[in-house]
Amino acid sequence: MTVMEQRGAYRPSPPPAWQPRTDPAPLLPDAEPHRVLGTEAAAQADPDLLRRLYAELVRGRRYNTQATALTKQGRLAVYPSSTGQEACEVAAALVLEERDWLFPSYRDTLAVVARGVDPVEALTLLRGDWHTGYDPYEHRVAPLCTPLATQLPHAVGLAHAARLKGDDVVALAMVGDGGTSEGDFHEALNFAAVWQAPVVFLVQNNGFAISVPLAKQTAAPSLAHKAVGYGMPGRLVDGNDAAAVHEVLGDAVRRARAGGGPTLVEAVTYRVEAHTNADDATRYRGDAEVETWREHDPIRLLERELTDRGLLDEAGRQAARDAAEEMAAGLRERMNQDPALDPMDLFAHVYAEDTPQLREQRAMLRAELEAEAESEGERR
Amino acid sequence: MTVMEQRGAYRPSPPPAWQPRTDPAPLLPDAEPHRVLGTEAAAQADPDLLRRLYAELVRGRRYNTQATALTKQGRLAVYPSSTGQEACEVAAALVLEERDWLFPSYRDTLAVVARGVDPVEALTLLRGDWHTGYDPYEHRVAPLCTPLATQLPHAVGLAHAARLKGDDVVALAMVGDGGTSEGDFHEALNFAAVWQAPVVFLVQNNGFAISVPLAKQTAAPSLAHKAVGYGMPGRLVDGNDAAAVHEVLGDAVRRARAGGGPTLVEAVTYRVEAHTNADDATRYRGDAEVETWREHDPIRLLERELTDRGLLDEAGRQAARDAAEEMAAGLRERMNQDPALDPMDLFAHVYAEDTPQLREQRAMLRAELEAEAESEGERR
Amino acid sequence: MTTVAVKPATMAQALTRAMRDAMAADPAVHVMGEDVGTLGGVFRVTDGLAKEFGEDRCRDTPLAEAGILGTAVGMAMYGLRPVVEMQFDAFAYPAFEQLISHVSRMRNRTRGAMPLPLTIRVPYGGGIGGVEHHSDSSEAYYMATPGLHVVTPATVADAYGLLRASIASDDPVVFLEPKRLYWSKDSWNPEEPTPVEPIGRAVVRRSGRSATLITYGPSVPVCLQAAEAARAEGWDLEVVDLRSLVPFDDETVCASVRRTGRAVVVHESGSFGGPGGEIAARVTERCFHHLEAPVLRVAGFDIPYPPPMLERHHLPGVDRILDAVGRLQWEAES
Amino acid sequence: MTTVAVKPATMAQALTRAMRDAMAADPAVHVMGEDVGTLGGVFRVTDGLAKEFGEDRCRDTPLAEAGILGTAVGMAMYGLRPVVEMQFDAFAYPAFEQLISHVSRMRNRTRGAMPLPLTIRVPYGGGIGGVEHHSDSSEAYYMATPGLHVVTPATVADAYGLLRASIASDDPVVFLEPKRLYWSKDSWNPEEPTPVEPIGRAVVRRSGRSATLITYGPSVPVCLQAAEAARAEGWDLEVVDLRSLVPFDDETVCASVRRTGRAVVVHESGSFGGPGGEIAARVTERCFHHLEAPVLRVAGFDIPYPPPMLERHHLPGVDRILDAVGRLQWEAES
Ligand SMILES: Cc1ncc(C[n+]2csc(CCOP(=O)(O)OP(=O)(O)O)c2C)c(N)n1
Ligand SMILES: Cc1ncc(C[n+]2csc(CCOP(=O)(O)OP(=O)(O)O)c2C)c(N)n1
Ligand SMILES: [Mg+2]
Ligand SMILES: [Mg+2]
Repeated sequence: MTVMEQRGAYRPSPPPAWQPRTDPAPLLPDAEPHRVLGTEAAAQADPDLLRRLYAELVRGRRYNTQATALTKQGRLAVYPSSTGQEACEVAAALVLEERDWLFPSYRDTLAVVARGVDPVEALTLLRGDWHTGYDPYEHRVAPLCTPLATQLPHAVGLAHAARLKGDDVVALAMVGDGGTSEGDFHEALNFAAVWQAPVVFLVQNNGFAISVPLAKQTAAPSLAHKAVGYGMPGRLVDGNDAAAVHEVLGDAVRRARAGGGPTLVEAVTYRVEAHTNADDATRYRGDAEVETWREHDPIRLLERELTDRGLLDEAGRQAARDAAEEMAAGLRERMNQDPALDPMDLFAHVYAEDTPQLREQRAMLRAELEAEAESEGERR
Repeated sequence: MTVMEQRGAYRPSPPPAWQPRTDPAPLLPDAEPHRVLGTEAAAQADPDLLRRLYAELVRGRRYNTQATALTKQGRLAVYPSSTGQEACEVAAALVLEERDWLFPSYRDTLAVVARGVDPVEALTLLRGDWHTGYDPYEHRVAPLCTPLATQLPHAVGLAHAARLKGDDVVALAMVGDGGTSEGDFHEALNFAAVWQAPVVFLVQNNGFAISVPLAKQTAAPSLAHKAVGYGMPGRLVDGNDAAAVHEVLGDAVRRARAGGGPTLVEAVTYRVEAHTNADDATRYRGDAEVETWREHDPIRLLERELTDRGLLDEAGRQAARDAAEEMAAGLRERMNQDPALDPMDLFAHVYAEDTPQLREQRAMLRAELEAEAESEGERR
Repeated sequence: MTTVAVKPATMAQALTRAMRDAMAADPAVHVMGEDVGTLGGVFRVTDGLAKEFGEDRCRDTPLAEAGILGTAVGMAMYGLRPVVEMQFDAFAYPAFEQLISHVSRMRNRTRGAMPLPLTIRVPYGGGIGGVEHHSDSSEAYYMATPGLHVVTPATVADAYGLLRASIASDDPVVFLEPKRLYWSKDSWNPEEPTPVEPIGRAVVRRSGRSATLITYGPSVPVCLQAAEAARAEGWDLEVVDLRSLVPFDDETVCASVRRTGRAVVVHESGSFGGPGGEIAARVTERCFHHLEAPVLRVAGFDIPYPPPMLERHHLPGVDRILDAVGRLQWEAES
Repeated sequence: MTTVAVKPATMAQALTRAMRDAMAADPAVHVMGEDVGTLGGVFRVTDGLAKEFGEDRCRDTPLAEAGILGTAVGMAMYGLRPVVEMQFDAFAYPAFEQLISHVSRMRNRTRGAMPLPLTIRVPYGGGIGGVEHHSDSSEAYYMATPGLHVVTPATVADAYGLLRASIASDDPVVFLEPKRLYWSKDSWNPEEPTPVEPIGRAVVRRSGRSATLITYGPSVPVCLQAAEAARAEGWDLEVVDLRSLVPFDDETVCASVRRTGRAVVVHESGSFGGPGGEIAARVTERCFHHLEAPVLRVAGFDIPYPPPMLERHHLPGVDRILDAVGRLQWEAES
């Protein structure tokens, strides 16, 4: 007779309130990032989708190089390039319906443009004539967000509000690997899970937060493993495989729309360029690492797949390049024009109505500008 | 020949930077909270430890009821009772070495007292004559922390500093289930894991954050499941089983001390009393739930184990009760004395040295107090 | 006008009523925060709202202030009018980044396309015997953040009127509730609520000719008491209740100071870098030649808020106000 | 005294040198923040420190400002002297709760038992063409928080001296670095660093008799320029560089204003609720009968910091300062 058996009534029972509410197993990501291109799964992928992704990737790459060129010409104050990350940027935009919302981070102008926002308006922030250059309601794209991870709770709140109103709207929010360390990331994911809000969180793990490599950012098996701690599924995907990213995000969006709650997607990718044009990446990483990633370039992967399957020939490639060049030319031309500036705009949108204090300051600036104009007039 | 085989060189390879650095499996908590009392494992437990835990639990319970009584007598401004949670409070204190540090949350005066801090000093905050009533360096107990989860990064920083200095000091930080929702919880755990700091995080999941039940706080399978997202082990323990809590915390402390990094421990317990004496728990929960937990009372569980094993008889029980009564009587007596107050202390510790501004304000208060004393003198 | 028997009501009740009426009038109004639902808030200010309007309209959130304010921003983006409760002044600090970087700027950032009609209720100030972190006066932080309105009632009627106005505002409002006035009573008829006050108008609570006490929130009753006590010294004090720190009612304040020629600003918040500096400076800029003495300040000391047993020495009381009035260079006049 | 050839150095270099010397002198000094290690900081102010002192002494942290400051608190508890870098002013906001609820109060909470010798470096202010959230002037928040010192250099030599003093201080110091002066040069010899300045002393940068410009940080050079330009108008302006906002050097400031009888406070931060209100109010309290005119303020507008292409209209410049000087009621004198 064991000790236990002797004890009669005294049997350990779980603490009464102990009810694991979620089975953790299905929430955990696979050990390897999900891939489609170059695998059996690619055969199932919709050829039209693949071609569309290809065209957008080529355009996206061209957009990145054009924007970087604009910084050299002094037409942009700064540009954080998403070169090498175009698969994530493009898939995030394409996976959404019209009525859905995109919450981009500061690096995601490409996703914003891919969603339909005018490229010049998308670059307004980085040109410096205003902050958000587009009307967020026109394409349902929240302002490009610079304070890292702070846009994530906004996405949760918006998705939650939509659900309360009975609209089947999904919000997709983008954040970097570095951004996952912020408290706002944690709070947003927790609220989303508790409220079962229709949100998809896309973490672009591009290996660096400016100079800080992932190993100094987290000790987790993967960033997707954070999901289980909130009670939502975590998914790991090869972020340079546009078809895979589109598929994983698509599943998450559908799940969210159907009332299944939020998903955390980690896309493993790489920031091929420096942090911004102002950064010197050689201070913290070697060329060799960058080179291994060029091998794994998102355009190259998709091009190979399409070519192998006979879905793309040289004419098709040329057509994509031509479209991209046309976009770039238009962008160049429009960005070379000086934006119209009115200093009085400083006061235009601080409040719905000026406070008496702002009225005084407005009058002061107006007087200054008039005096300036006058003295310039005199000089002429 | 499959599609894959036809493709020759084109084989999917994982994205180059993809190296899962931690095996997630050992980080995940068991499905059921760990228990010792009433199980086979109890036979292995050190009888002296069990008897010591028992004496401390009885004392701890008495301390809780005494402190609550002091609020009714107007001797404490407020008291958040840890009745029902004594196993966690006591084990957290007992598991540490002298050189270790305890980082208590506002509910944890009992742990502070169990660690050796004078009970009156530990209650200073709640009596209202000063904030922290004890010298944190005397027993290496950080100030009782009211802003939830904000003490967790302190524990990480302290443990990290100790390690940098070559001291084998461990920090144990306590937080509630509600506190795990705060951004500071997230940031602290992440820093701890990245730095491999010798910290143990003890979450007392007592089912409520004031009126908010766990289900509105998190959708996670358990709070311990959050650990994997930081790359540290998560452990789940029956928080009313003092032997189990002591064992799990002890393992975590040893692991931390040996350089193995941080651990997250979730102790499932229950707040039997209202949030504080000022709270009315009937507004948000029924008696039935409370009753099921009284069945699972930490003192009762341990008493039964000790009795069954012949380690405790009525004399022993009486001795524990007597010691507890003695502590309570002493506490009552000392708390019934008005604390010595000097209003000039307001300025004593704002800076190492008064600013000129504070010197002026100090002079003003001194003059006011003198005038007050004078006019009182006149009246007499 | 009907003459209904007017029963005394507390400020807390008036605030509850304001939310209730706002929720009834506009389905976009949503209340959220820690313990605001089932419990009705730790001060019971949201009592009954979850019951009447359902959990979706009055929601207990997880315990995370940045998350609360951040999700409220998202809800406002989608057309709701969230009313957020911060449980205590000091527990609003974790939400500062959301407040400063987003709430205060969203309209501006988006050229007016994305206004945020958000009300953030913050119980503030001391005098309730609270332990540390429960009695801060944080209005200086909010005042220094362009894009926010900062409003604080001192009477039961204003509590209703100003909260309705704040919820109706298309701009974010930090609504500061003086904790120690929650249970102050006034003959205010909840069945016939006072009109919604426009934000930005100060009010003269007591007329006087000798000097002006400029104050707000929890210090208004103290100033009124001081004005009564001052009669014994031969001073007839005017008391101006600002009601709104942003926008600031220069007109009412300066009209009073020009009349009296002397002024003292009174608040609980610390003096250095506190609201009083701004107020004294702007009054002086505008009324310099009317001033017989510098505008003085009676405020909390420049120290962390003290423990309950010492708070009475910190808080500006009648004596300290009268001392300041006494320093307004009366000899200079004669 | 030796006469070494003095080469021009930038403020950024002086700051780096101050940290280097402090780290060499005291093994307790640890530098931490985002990108401060391998990269040397986005402004290169920590350049070379990780290399010289190792990663343990100059550490790249995860990207989480509350975590950075919160762990620094714990490190200070254990006897270290952390020097924390916040990457930009606006990115210090997530750390506000740690700053207000712990950093500023720990000494007070523990009756002096647990002081926190912490330096928090915050690059602040505009004029560098930064996009939103990169040009805030957040000093008003810090000034309103008792328990903190708030220090800001305007010259290369002060950058060194004041940072050394801040790191040596047993109290927490918010050390505000004017971004647009990082590359300002001065003949400062890094091999023979200027003495460590005590915190809390303002300095007269230019003597004058007509009026006093009270200023600090990025606005000091602008005020000196304005003083030069004012000569053409017949004004001889004195310029006081505060160097430390907390503690505030009433003595130096008031001595100057009593001499000149007129004053303008100049800063980039917004006017309403900004530092200027406090400064004007306290100067007026102390110098009322010496004042020929109210103390005026020239400050940033009360708006969110504007986009780069419009920032010049926001920042207080020479003309705006001279306009204010012109409003100092000169007729009243004659
Ligand atoms: C709250 C906050 N802290 C710091 C910064 C400064 N900063 C801008 S980008 C960046 C790195 C971001 O890294 P990650 O999140 O990985 O995004 P990535 O740049 O790789 O796209 C930092 C530290 C910021 N924008 N916001
Ligand atoms: C940052 C912060 N927000 C809010 C509060 C107010 N508050 C005090 S205790 C409490 C509930 C805490 O719940 P939990 O963390 O589960 O600890 P427990 O009370 O159950 O021990 C709240 C909301 C606080 N102290 N700090
Ligand atoms: Mg990154
Ligand atoms: Mg709890």
